[in-house]
Amino acid sequence: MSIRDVLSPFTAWKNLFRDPVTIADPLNERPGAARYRGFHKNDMDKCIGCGTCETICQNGAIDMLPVSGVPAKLGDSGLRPRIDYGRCCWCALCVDVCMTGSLTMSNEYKWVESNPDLFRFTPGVDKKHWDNAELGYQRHAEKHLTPGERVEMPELEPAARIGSFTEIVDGYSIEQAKLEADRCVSCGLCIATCPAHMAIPDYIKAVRDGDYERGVQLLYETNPFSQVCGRVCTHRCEDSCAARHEGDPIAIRWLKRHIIDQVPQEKVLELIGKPAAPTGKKVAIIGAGPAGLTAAFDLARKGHAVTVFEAQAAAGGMTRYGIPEYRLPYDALDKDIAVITAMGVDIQYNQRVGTDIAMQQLQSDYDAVMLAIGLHQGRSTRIPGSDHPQVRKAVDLLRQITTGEKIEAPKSMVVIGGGNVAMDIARSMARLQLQQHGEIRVTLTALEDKAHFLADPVEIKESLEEQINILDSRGPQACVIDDSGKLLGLKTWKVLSIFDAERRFAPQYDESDEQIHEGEMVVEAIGQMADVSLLGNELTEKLEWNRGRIQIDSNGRTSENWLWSAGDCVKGPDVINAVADGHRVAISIDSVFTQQEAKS
Amino acid sequence: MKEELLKRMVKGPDGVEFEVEPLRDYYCEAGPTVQTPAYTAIIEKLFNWARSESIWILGFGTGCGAIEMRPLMTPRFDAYRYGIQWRPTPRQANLFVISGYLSTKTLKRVIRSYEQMQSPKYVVGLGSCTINGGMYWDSYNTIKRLDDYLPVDLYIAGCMPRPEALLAGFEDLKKLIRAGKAEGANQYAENFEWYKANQKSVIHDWDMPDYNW
Amino acid sequence: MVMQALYDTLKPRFLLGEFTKQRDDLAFITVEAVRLHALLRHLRDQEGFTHLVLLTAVDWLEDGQFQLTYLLNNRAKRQDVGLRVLIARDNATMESIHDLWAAAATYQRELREMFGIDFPDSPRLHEDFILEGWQDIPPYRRDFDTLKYAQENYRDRPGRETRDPAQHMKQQLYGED
Amino acid sequence: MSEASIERLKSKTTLKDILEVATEFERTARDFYAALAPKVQKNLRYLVQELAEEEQRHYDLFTQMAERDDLEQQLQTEVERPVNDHKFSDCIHLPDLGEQPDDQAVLQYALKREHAAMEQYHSLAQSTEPGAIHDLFLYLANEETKHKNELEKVYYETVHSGGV
Amino acid sequence: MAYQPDRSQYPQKKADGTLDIDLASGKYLKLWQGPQHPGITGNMAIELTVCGDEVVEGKTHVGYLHRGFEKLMERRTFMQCFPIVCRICVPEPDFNEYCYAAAVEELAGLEVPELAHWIRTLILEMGRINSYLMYLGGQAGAFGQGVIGQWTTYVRDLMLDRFEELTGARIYHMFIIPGGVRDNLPEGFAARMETTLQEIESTLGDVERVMFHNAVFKKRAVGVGIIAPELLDSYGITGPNARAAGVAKDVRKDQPYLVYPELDFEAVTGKDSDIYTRADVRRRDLLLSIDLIRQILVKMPKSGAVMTKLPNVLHWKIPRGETYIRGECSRGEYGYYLVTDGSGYPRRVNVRGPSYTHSIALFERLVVNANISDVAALLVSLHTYPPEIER
Repeated sequence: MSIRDVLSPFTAWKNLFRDPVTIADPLNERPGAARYRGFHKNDMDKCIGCGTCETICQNGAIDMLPVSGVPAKLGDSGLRPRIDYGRCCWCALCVDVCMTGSLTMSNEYKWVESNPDLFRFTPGVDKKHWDNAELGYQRHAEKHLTPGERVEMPELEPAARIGSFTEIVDGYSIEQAKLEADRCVSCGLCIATCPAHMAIPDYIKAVRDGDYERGVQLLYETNPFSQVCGRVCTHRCEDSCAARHEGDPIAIRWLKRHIIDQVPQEKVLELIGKPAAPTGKKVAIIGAGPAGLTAAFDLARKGHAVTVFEAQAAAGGMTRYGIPEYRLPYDALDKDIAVITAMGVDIQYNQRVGTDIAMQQLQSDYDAVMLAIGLHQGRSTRIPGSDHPQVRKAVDLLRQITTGEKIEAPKSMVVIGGGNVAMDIARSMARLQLQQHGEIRVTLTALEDKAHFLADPVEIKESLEEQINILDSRGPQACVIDDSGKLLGLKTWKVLSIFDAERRFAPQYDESDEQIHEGEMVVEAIGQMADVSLLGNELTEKLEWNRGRIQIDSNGRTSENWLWSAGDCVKGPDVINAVADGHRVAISIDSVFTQQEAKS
Repeated sequence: MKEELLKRMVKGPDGVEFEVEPLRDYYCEAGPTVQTPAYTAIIEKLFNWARSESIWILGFGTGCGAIEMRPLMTPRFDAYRYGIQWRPTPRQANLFVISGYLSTKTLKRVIRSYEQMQSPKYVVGLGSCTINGGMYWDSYNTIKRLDDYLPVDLYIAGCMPRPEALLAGFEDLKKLIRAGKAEGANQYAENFEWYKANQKSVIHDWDMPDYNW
Repeated sequence: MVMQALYDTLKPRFLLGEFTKQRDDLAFITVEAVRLHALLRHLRDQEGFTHLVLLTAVDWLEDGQFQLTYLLNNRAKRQDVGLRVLIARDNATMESIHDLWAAAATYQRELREMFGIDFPDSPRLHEDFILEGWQDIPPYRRDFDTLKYAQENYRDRPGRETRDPAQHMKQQLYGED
Repeated sequence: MSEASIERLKSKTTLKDILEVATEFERTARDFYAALAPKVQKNLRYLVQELAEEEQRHYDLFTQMAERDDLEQQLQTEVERPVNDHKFSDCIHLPDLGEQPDDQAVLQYALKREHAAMEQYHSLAQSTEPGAIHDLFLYLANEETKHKNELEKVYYETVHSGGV
Repeated sequence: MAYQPDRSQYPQKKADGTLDIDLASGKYLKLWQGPQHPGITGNMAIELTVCGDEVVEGKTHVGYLHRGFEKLMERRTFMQCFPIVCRICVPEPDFNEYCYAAAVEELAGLEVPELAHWIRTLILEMGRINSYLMYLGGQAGAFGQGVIGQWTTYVRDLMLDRFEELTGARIYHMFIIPGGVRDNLPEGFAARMETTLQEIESTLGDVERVMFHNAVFKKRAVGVGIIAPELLDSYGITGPNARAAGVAKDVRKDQPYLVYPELDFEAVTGKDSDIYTRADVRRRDLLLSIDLIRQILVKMPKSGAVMTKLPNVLHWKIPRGETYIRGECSRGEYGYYLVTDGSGYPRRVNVRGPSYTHSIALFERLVVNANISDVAALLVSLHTYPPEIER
């Protein structure tokens, strides 16, 4: 201790001559920093109500509630997060995990209330003065709390697949499937979009848990066509997937396939269990496609005797006769059908109703009849020359390929159409061309521009890989035939625009941009229709119709109380819709039976 | 119950033995009473103005939020210029800032401190924890709603609220006081039984008198 | 490597159990309760593990066991070793080590209060430590449900409700199905 | 429609004549669809019935038009015969769609008719001076265009559904 | 002249080793400090038994801030635990974030980008500065020197401004997230940090002149509260408390983590192990932190990833395992013991805060025979934060 220790403290006096450090107006002069995690904001237009913010909140601070003016719609639950500031800790995990980036934070931080109940508020709905704050916390671009990239599906290389009808897609390995399933946030937005309302988040969880048996049980609750839908479902659920906003949607379809791939057929049968005791009721189903067989499966499990009349030699409908083997191998389809027949469903093959057996007879012999005949007639453009014998319809050709009929592949050909059927026939014929001629010369012309193709993007990508020459925005005008009557190709005009303001078809052509695409064969793949001639004139007149299709109620029942109808023939083409319809019809028929029992 | 709180015989310095029963002998068991304005409206207004301009905070940082009171006591934010200061003892304080979560163990001390404060007195709850449990909503050891146990005049949102937010809260409290709406102490007296029952339902070792000012 | 060598040396003498290398400078060794005290003394006095980093417990409810973890640090060699001792969960009792490290008494007091593990002869073991007036089972035990306790003892602010997006969409979009 | 009325359209013509021919155009179409409706399968009947209704609407429109006072003085105005009115007049011929035409055939026929009518009125509008008559033709052209567009959409939606 | 107390009146020890204190004898008085803050130590209580103005026995009472973190974490997913851990220590929360994140990353097998390591180190050193500034104010305050606290709290607030612009919050930063850190440094951060560091250095100069070269402070702090070096191991003493006793215990040097191997520094030590030396070690350690921050800002990469790819955190499962992660916080060794069982939730988390041993076993030993007026200063000199004791 020295004299210095006595004097040194007095240096503090120098602060007398210093400017004060006090903030003059701390209430207004201190905005939060640019990254400040202040009060929440929510962009109502971007929010999809997936509730992931609620899931991650460790404080249970977030509730998902409906708000007026935001109806539920596909891909948007209509719910919006309400935050309890009696729970929040401003950690911003909700902002980080937000699938759409709608939830952010302002840099505002002052909020005083006497009434504590006012601290529950719905950002974006309850107007706050910080709603338009420019500064505040936003998610860092790199930071993803859920992985955005889909696990690539392993598939055959174009060179390896192109010469044969071997299935292209390998299916996920267990590790790959787990990784893909891990990406799911289990919000359940997809369920409403799936026509069959499959328990998608639950079966994806089964994949995560490796509990494939539970997965199979969940699949069969809503869909007996797991092999089929696991491969060729139109997977519109993936359009509603919350992960879509963050990156790729979850590969829901592939995960479904993965589940069914993991469980042996005998185990599947064991998991489904035996059908109920016979009820004595008889049901006739016309058409062994997805709709008919789904209903057959459901009804058979309830103990009803089901007979399915199928015009072709094998079951599956369009899934067999329309979808090429490289997308859906026949043995996979056979597995699904085997489970259905194992429930006691009797399928009568090569029985064409209307020809081999009359509708009236079905009406009198069975307690209920279901019509699920699909769309097996191809539409024609009816442009000049379209009646030439080398102008063919895609569905007819595909059917021939399936039945194994010998098809002389033309050396060059043109396909009209931009849907999946067009891709199917183009790729199938390309395979035949390669087998028969050693080279591929297939031109595909579509009305739509590439952005609006009806076909699945993957189909387009794979078609291009398989050397299909895809020309978009071409309107077919005539099939060109030379004087000797030989088909030379297809004449098209450039399509300037395809849709009107209401997004309805209204093609505008540029007649000056005319092309002739060379082809010994022209295949029309522009659309299909149902062949309802089996109904006969009398029944056709009796039935109520709705714009060309049999009129049905929400349960699939027609105006005739003994007849139900479902699937493509009443709803248009879509396998998962057909399955959903099949369920509805089965429930309806069964409840009618129950009512009949109750009365008698 | 702690040994020193038990009824026992004590020998005084003069050698005389006598019995003490601390809980009865050392505390007053009379409950709080409602204070009605005893003056004319204009005087009451003047008093309220005076009260609002002398907010004396009990220096008892009950939880995390206390750390943001320190900047207020120091030059940068300098709450003293607003008539706000911190006091070391409840007897000199009229505002209790509950700075966040309250463990049941602290709640017991908070109740004692609050009851020792002189009326009119005010309570401000800081942050989520005082409103609805905050991030300790599922904890076995913290209360979830401060207003179950003490009358709360104001809440300030945040976890934790910044010094500026606290100042905003104190400014709002002044307005309440001036408007004659900060009636927490009277509310406590009026609903004393209810508060006491709530307090006792979570403080399992209640070893103090019901009211001990 | 160093840790493995130490383990190999001590294994026969203290009948050591499983060895788990976590990092180059951290390994865990399972040891029987009766040999713990001697092993600790040996590690402290002979092997340079003079610093008791922590003493805590893990409740393996499913196995009916508590795992006591004694974490020791050898500053000179930059090594940590964690000793795992598994004891029965029922009437859990363990020898006290406050004679080796004075600070251990505090850890043991906490373990007694939060897990209900008894350490006979440990100073002030039965005084309240963190909790006050606690009447339920020790809260760190796995079978103590803190949320349930909180809901039974405290009241949440009313006015909260939530909807499941999938259920809500079902009700709004296809409920009649 | 009589040979004479077609003849009348061939050269310069009056507004009155044009309206008469147009009215006739709509009437024959209406009658044609009305007669066709019971013949087609029940599932397609809605399409033919809708076409008949639409033509009826147009027919009513023209009838009302001819009775309008403000047009009366102008009905005799001479109007240049449009260049492509042969297409229009062609359409007055009734087609042979067979006993049971399908939806595509009916739609194709209807489209062709509406297209011709649209072009006819457009040409007429172009060849008249701005004024009430010009506006009238524009109005008619617009009506037919709307109908044609609507039919086109129905056509594409029915035929070019694109497949699965 | 040294103080020579008359200890003839002292209590005898009973057979079980406890003191035979008969309160009824009138010789002893029970005196409680706390749980209102005694000094800057946070909510804890000291139950003193005094004889005259001398303490014969002291017992530390904790638990006033107990929220049951270790229990709550067992029912939160690995990511949900991230926001709550920082609450375990208010003045220096970042060590919780770092230790927890590092433990999770180790057991989950995640590699953190290099830039994140630098930013983590930067944040930890910034937090250390804040913690020491609070301590200095508290240590001076315990001896009645209120002005030091006024100064240090002001410059601490300047550092909070830097925290705010970097992390988006003042106190609970929630920035060191499992997988990395939340963001890179904002534009112009280094320059503003330099200004702040200079302000702090200038204030520390004032503190040195007014607090350390101060006859009153020296009279009160020199030779008081000596921790004998041989106590270190028995009482689990780490950090400045150990370094002031001449043992260079510093995890940053002993078992380096983050980017400390790339920084140039030596552990700060003292000799005398009294209150004064401990305060001085902390002051010099504070200066070291300022130097380290300068080194970091120069040496760190300027761009790069700050987060590694995480699995979906909503159902993130970590295989069975256990680990211990430690770091050198302003009070000593801070550590997280994490046990996982393959589920989506931690099986057990144990937080080792240095205050645990310092404020209970050690303090209860040091306080015996202390003068009542020195008790608060003694406790402050151990630099304890109660929430890390009871969690």
